[in-house]
Parts: sequence; C-alpha cells; structure tokens
Amino acid sequence: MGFWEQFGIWLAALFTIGIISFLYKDNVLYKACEAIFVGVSAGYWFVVYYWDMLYKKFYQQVTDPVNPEWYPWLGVILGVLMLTRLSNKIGWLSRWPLAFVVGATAGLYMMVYFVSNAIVQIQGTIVPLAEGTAGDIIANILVAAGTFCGLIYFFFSKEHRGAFGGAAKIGIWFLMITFGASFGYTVMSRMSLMIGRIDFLFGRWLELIP
Amino acid sequence: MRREIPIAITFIVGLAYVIAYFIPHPPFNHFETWFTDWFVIIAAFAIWLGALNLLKISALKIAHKRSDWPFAALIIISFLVMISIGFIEGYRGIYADQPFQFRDPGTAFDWMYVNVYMPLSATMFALLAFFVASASYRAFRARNLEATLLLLAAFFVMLGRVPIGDIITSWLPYKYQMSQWAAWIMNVPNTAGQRAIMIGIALGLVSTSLRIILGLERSYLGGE
Amino acid sequence: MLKKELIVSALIAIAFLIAKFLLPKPIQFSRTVSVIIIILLALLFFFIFILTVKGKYIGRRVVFLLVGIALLLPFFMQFTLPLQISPEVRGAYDGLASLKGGSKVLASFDYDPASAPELQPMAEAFFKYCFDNDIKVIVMGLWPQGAQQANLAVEAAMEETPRYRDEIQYGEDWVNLGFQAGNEFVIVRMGESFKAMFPRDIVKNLPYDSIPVLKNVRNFSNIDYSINFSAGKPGTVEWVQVAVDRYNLNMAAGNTAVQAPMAYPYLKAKQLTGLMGGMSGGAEFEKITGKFGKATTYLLSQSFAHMVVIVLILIGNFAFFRERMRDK
Amino acid sequence: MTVTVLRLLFTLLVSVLLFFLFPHNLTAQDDTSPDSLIVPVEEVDTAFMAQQTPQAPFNIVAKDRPNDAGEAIIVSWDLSPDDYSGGKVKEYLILRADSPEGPFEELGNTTQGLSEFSDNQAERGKQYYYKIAALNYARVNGGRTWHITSESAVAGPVHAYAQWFNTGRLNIFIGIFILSGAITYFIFASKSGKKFYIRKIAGIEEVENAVGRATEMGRSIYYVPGINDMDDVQTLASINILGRVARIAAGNDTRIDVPVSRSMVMVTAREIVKESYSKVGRPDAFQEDQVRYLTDDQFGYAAAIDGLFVREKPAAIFLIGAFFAESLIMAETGNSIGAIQIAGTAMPSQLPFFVAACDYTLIGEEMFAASAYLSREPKLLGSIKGQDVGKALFLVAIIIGVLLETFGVTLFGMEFSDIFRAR
Repeated sequence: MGFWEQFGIWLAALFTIGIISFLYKDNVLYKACEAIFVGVSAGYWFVVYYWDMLYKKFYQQVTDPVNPEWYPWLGVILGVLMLTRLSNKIGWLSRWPLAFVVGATAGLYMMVYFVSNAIVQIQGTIVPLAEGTAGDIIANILVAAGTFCGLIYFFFSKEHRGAFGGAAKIGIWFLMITFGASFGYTVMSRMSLMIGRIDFLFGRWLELIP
Repeated sequence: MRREIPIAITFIVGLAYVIAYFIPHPPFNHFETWFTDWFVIIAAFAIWLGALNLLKISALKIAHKRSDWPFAALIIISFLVMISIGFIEGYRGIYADQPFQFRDPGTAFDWMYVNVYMPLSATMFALLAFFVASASYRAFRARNLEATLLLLAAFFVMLGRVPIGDIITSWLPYKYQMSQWAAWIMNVPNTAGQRAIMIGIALGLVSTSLRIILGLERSYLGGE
Repeated sequence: MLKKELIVSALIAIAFLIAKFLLPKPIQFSRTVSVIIIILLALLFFFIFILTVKGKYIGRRVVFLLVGIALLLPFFMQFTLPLQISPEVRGAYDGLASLKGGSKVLASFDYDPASAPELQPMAEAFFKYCFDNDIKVIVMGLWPQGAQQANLAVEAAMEETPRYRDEIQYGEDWVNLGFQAGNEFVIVRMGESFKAMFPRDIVKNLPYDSIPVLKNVRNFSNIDYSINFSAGKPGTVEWVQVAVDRYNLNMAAGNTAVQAPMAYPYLKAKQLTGLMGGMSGGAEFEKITGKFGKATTYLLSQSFAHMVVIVLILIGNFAFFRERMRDK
Repeated sequence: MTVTVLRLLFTLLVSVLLFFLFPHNLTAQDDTSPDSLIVPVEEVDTAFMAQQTPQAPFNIVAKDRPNDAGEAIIVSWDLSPDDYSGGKVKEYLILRADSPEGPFEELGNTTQGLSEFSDNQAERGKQYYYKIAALNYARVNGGRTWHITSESAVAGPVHAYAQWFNTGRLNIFIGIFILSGAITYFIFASKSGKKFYIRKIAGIEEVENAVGRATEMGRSIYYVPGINDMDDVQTLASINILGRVARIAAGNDTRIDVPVSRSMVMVTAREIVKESYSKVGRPDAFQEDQVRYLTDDQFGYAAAIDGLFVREKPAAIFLIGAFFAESLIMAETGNSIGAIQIAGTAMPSQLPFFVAACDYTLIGEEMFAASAYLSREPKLLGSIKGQDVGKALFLVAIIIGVLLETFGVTLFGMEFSDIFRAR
C-alpha cells in the first residue's frame, strides 16, 4: 500500500471519529471536522457546478463542431443577471432570472406532479375489488378505502365532524401506519450506514474484523 | 416597473411550460430539457454568490476575532484547497494526451473525495443510526391510537425485515410469518397512505403553482 | 474544561492505537464467547428496563453507546441466520434468471458512496450472477459517483473470483458508460438514443460504436432487462416514470431501505418486476443467486441493531404505561 | 364474416406471392472468433439451410408515431407463419432505406413473437422505406454458426411529422383545466367578499406561539428551508411561508436566522426577509447575514446546522421544505437543545421523523396550504377551497370507478380507469 493510500485511510479514520464524537458533545475535533466539511463540500460543489454545468452544459454545447446549440446562451444571460445581485445599484435585475426560474418551475412541475402524483395514482386505485383470493379482495378494499379516507383527512374547507370526521379519522390511521412502515424501513437503512462506517473503522483501518 | 416585469416573466414562462406539456411540436417539446439546462447554468453562476457569502462571513469572523475564528479560517482554507485541486485537475485533464475528467480515479480530486469528503459525509449520514435509536426510546410512545398504529407498523416492519422476525414466528406457516406481515403492511395500508399523501401533494402543488403563476404569491420578488 | 476534553481525546486515541498496533488480528469470538456476550447484553437491557420503569430515563449518550456496541460486536461473531426469500426479491431474481445467455441488461447506478453499504452487496451479487451466466451488462449512472461504484463492484467480484479476470472481457461482457448529468432527461433522451447521451465509455474511453457489447444497442428496445440501484432522486421513480411507462422497459430495482416504501406502489402496479430493499433485500438476493457477500455478513449486525431499537421502544412504552397507570 | 374470410384469403395469397417473389438471402456471418465449437459455414449443407429458411413476415405497415415531435415511425407486420415457440423465426430484423431500391440498412431487431418496432431515429419530414426480415440461426456458445434471413416486401414511403396537440393527453388537459378553473374561480369569488370555512391546522396555528416563545426567552428563531433549490415547488412554498414567519418575527423584534444550502435560495430568502422587515416598518433591523449560505452539500449542510443549533441554542426551529435523510439529524439535534420545532415537508419518507421528533408537523398538502393560511388573505384562502373541490372530484371518481370496475361495467368499450391513463 502506497503512502498516499495509507495516509488517506488514517485521515478518513480521523474524520470518521471526529464526526462520531459529536454524539458525546460538541467539541474541538467536531468543530474542526465540521469546518473542513463545510469548506471542502462547498468547494466540491463549486467545482462540480463549474465542470458539469458551465463547461459541459454550456461551453461544450455551444462550441460543438457538428451542431452547436444556441439555447444555452439564454441560461448564461440569466446567470449573469443573477450576478447583478453583487451590486446594490442594479441588484434588482436579479429578479428577472428568479422570476424566470420560479415561473418555469411552477409551470413544469404543476403538470408533472398533477400527472404522476394525482392522475396515475387515481388510476392505480381504480381496480376491480372482487378479484383473486379472499385475502386479495380484502387487500383491494383496504387500499381503495384507505386512499379514500386519507384524502378526506386532507379536506380543509369542511369541518371534520360526523361521518366525514370519522372517515378523516380512519384516514389519519392509514397515514400513521404509512409513517410507521416508512420508519421501520428507514431504521434498517440508517443502521446499514453505520455498519458501513464500522466496517471501515474496524475492518479497513484497524484490520480487526475477519 | 421593478415588480411588473418579473411578474410578467413568471406568468408568461409559467403558462408556456403548462402549455408545452400538451404540444409535442418543436420547439415546445424541447422546453423541458432546455429548462433543466438553463437552470443548472443559472445555478452555476449563482453558486458564486453563495461561495462569496461563505467566504465573507468567515473572513469577517476572523477579522473581528469572534469566538471560534480559527474554524472560520479552516473553512476558507479547505474551500480554497478543494477548488484549486478541482480546477487544476480539470484543466490538466482537458489538455492531457489521454483526456480525463477532474473526478476520474487517480486524480487528486478523487483522493480528496474518497479520503476527506466521503468519510465526513458518510459518517454524518451514519449518525442517523444513533438518532433513530434515541428518537425511538424517547419519542415513540403509544400516547393515543394514532401513535400506537405508527408504532405497531414500525414494529412489524422492523422485525419482519430481518431474519429474527421469521425465527420468532417459525412455528407458524410461512404465509403467516413476520416477513409476510411486513410485506402486507407495505403492500396494503402503506400503499393506501402513500397514495393519499401523493394525491394531496399534487393538489397542493398545483394550487401553489397556480398562485405563483397568477402573481398572487410574489413575496419572492421582494419590495420595490 | 479544555483540559478534560484533551484527556478524554488522548485516552481515545491511545485506545485506537493499541487496537491498531497491539491487538491480534483478526479478532474472532468463539460460539461460547458470543453467547456470553449476548447474555451480558440482554442483562444490560434488563438493567436499563428496571431503571426506566423506576422513572430514571437513561440519557441520550447511553442509548448511543448501546447502539454502537450492538452494531460492532456482531462483526466478530460467527452465526449464520436462516433467511427466507421474499416475493419482491424473487421477482427481481426471476426476471434475471429467465434471461438467455447473451442477453443485454442495463444497470443504472444511481447512488453514491454514502449508500454503498446497502447497495454495493446487491451490485456485487448482480455482477457475479451475470458474469457466471453470460449475461451482458451495460452500466451507466445518473449520479456522478454511481458509475465508479460499478467499477468497484466489478473489482470486488474479480478479487473474490479470480477466474473472472480471464473470462470476463471489458467491452464484450460488460461496459461502463459512465455518468451523465440531467436526471430524468437523460432517460428521456436515452429513449431515442443511448449513443447521444453516452458517446464514449469511461473505463477505456472507447467510442460507442466500437464497443462489441453495444452493437445493435440503440435504445431501450434493444435491452432485455434492466436493474436500477437507487438511493434517491433521480432513481427508481424516474426510471419507472420514463423508461418503464414510456418505453416499456422491463425493470427491477435495488433500493436503499428508505426508498423502498416509495417503490411499493410501482411494484404492485407491476411497473417493477421486483424490488430489493436495503441490506436484507441484498442478503436475500445474495442467497437466491448463491453469490454470498457482504450483505449476508452485515445482516447479523443489522438484526442486532433492529432488536436494540425494538427493545428501546418497548422499554420506553412500558415505562410510559406504568406512569399513566400510576397517574390514574 | 365474409370480410374476414376475404381478408384472410388475401393475406394468404400475398404471403405466398411474397414468398416466391423475394429470394431468401443465404448469408453466413463472418465470425473470426477462435472458438472451436463454431461449425465453419462451408460445412453446413445447402439443403439443410433451405430447410431452415423461415417464411418472411407480411402486411408491413409503416406510419408516423402519433402525438410526438415527429421523431419516430412505427413499423408493424403480421407474424411469419413460422413464428411460434421453437419455430424457424428467432428474430425479426428491421431494415430501412431512403429509396425503395435500397440500400437497406439494419435498424434493429425484435425477438420472435413481436410484431411492432418503433424506429426512433427517423428524421422529421424525411421519406423512408422499410422491410422486415425474419431471421433464423443456430447459436453455439455465444457465437452463431450460421444464420439465414428472408425479407418481406417494402413498405413506404412514409415520413415522421410533428403534431400540435397531444390527443393522448386530452384527459389530462380537461383535468387540469377543471382543477385550475375551480381554484381560480374560488380565488375570485373570495376576492369579491365570499367567505369560506377553513379548518384549523395545528402546525400553522402554533407558528405565532413558537415565535412568541422565542421572544419571551430572548433567543433567536432558525428557519431551515430544506435542501432543494428553487426548481422544487416545495422550496417555493417554504419560501412563501418564510415571508409570513419573518414578518411575525420582525414584528416581535426577534432575530430570525435562515441558513440555506443553495445560492439562489439565499438570494430569494434575503429579499423576502428584508421585505418582511420593511413591511412592519423596521427595515434597518435587517442584517444581510441573517440569511447565509453554508454549502450545497446535503450532509455538509446538516453538519453545519447541527453546529449552529448547539452553539446558538435557538428557541424555535422551523424545518419546512424539501428534506431528505438529514431531516432527523436536524430534528433530533433541535430536540436535544429543547427548542420548539415546527416541521413541514412533502417528502413521504421523512414525515415519520418529523412526526416523532418535532412538536408539530405539516403533512404534505398542509405545507402547501400553510402560506395561504398564514397570510389570512381571502383570495389565497379561496385557492384552498378550490383544491378541495379538486379533491372532491377525485373522491367521486374513485367511488364511481371502483364500483364500475368491480361490476365489470365498461363505457363505450373502455374501462373507467382509462380516463386516468397518462401517456
């Protein structure tokens, strides 16, 4: 193993311990790790934005020898307008690119979410209930009823009272089960991450793990 | 004028993007890809603002010798080191005989990524293991029916997703073992709940977007 | 104050240095020792239980310490856990197993090293299975680090099974097209042409047309099966919405456990053939393919950790009910 | 009946004609692979080859793919009579040329049993001709020992063209039209003075209390707008809520800190907080570094926020916007310093953690409603009413649809769920 690889492992181990030490309390090592993390990650994304976005998406596309694109120029114009924020006098110009971004985001994602989150999910809910085994039928009914009641819970302009309130109540039960299921799965994920770090510390660095 | 033009831009661009969804004819079919490219280019310019802000605040901290100022210096140093390496490697890669990318294995940027950025990021992520446990011990109380349902679902899924769950219920037929319970919860109530949340989100999102396009929510533009 | 901190740090540093340079390696507990440790842990939890019931809640730091111990110790134990294959994982495997030799599989690596503990074992088992069954793999990534994770997985497979080094030819049996920025729009454009998005591979920098495995591969219609290892966005959701819905791609997904619940509706709607969720999904996949690896090893730690969390919840709630009874 | 018989006879006739008109190409692949298992082509006997020749597919139809930008042509054909499991057709090759005489180039292939191919490489407006070849081969160890094709008649000319309206999305168009119509209607209705009941949403009700508590304790408020950029509507919603919260805080003379992870969010949040301060008549109290950029990185941001929380000890924390795994890192740390926490996100996977670790959580749609609710402006409240109308329509559709599907009722030959098909 070369010096740089060995050194890298020691450094990584130090950072790993530094971050974990926050669990005990805020301390000098954590503060140092945090500062390095903020600096390095800000630098990392700065570089990535430069090469992946400006270089690849702009420079390479407009200088393409075969078919140069013209549209990335608009991005650059808006980007430069964004930088007017640095000046107090013409800073208000930066509202133009913001207005553009906000408008496009609103228009684009309005349709994307309306289709993939509402229309498609409703289509998924509309299924024949009486199909398959008894277990399947119960499951079908529960899915349809759960979706229905869950939606009732989100009604804002009607008081949750009477039968309506009852349905909303059942709706929140379904939401809670959903949260519980997500939680259970997430516990698994999070534990796996720590297992990965332990494998690094005690396996790769200390070489104690068989 | 300082407010009217941006509001007009939002309205026109927003409407254009809604309409583009229904028009397959060029140039409308390119709108989506164009926007993502434009957005990342704008973001690549905007990050200058963020980076300068970070440097400014850290520099002020050092200048005023506020508490913890050495850490502010550390932020500046590590930021500058990272971007220097990134730019040097990037240009070296472009002009090399065998062109490579700034993040390819073997570059200094990759070394920094693997040995500095990655352990910090992965460990920060891994802290969640501890936080999850602490939240479980402290916050998950079967206070009422709702909380109880949440707990029960979590309980079955957690047990069902590791072999221990099936070991505990090994006396039952496979169909009724813990992993099957977990799968049932995922497939049935979880699907229903997820769907209700997703549909609700879609409605809220359409409403919010519409308010923005119509210029009713325009606080993002600030004052005159 | 600072002095105390320094002493603690020094002690920890010395402990690690001893572990690094003085302890025998590797450490392995015999079965008896393992059982004793488990009993001790159980006793410890019983003690905590008594404390909590008495109204003395243990602090956050103790909980943290317990979790740490529960995650660390199983690494040195040698138990194997019986494991049953869930239908979701079986679905993913069946899709792969039904492929004839020479079939082309598109594997998208949409995660970064932070999620590697969960997804890397699946990826390794996947490569080993494909290499053994003459299934051609086309690798790509929607996350910048994804494609490199694929290289690491292949490297690990070759380290473990050295004969792959002779049998598996880069370019003929697998190819890594690398990362392309643009999230779901990459998938959209791939629907027209892979080449437009990936003009060259990243391992040898070969032009698209000169790579044997990519001959006749223009877009999704030339792909027999696909698998997506995903840790977030862009990932399985985007693949399903674009490639599966628009281009009828046959797809299975390997997800981090956090992502998995969101993929279930797609599984139910048959938009995904199968789903491997988190580490246990990975362990099941390793079992069904017969390519054992890290997920199986990690699963003991994972099980311990789940038990710790469950026991903590139970203790907390038991104490909570005691208090409520007392209040009434 | 008679039409069907006639059609069948016709296709039969055509196929027989085609079979005789077009010679079957006998080609052997040039295989230089050293694999000894491959039988050299010369050794394969011609009679054997003739026997292995599949019949060509027929009825080739090529037409523009509808509802697209003129980028594809769909070629379909009737299966060769030899196309059955274990039959002589292994694959179909799709061949394309610019003129009926050729030269034809191979575009791609489909497996046996499929009768459609979408040529996604067609140039808009250019004329093309297509042929389909049935392919049979023997395969040994990854290589082919021999292969043989027979080609169909030429179809064409055909060109791809772009449409101005995607008719496949007509249902979506009607849907979004009704929904936006309802929302806009109620916005204008409430503008003209109509009043609507809006139920209490616990998390939103508590915003003022949380700010008030921070004021009493003389400590600051932290507002974390999620980690996504301005191209996420959740961030836009969060930014709007920030405007309302900042105004309450400015009115109470309580410092509000907004650490952000995206530069564009920083710019926007700064405008908003500044505006809120001037709206309550205290523009001088606003300092630029109340809104500060930390890093674009998810966990770098989380680490920095954790540090800020434990060192500054804010009394109230708002975590509203798009959150991923960092949600619990922030929420638990916030909890450990005893701050009152109000969270809101539309990320289903993060909601359980907010529910567990925060005092109040705005679930999905509630977060989108929050800014309208906090503004107390009638026209914004009207949009919430409009949303509810959309919800009611969806509910009705679910009931009707499930009933119709369960009892197998179809409308004009299509299933009810097809109304909600997204293409």
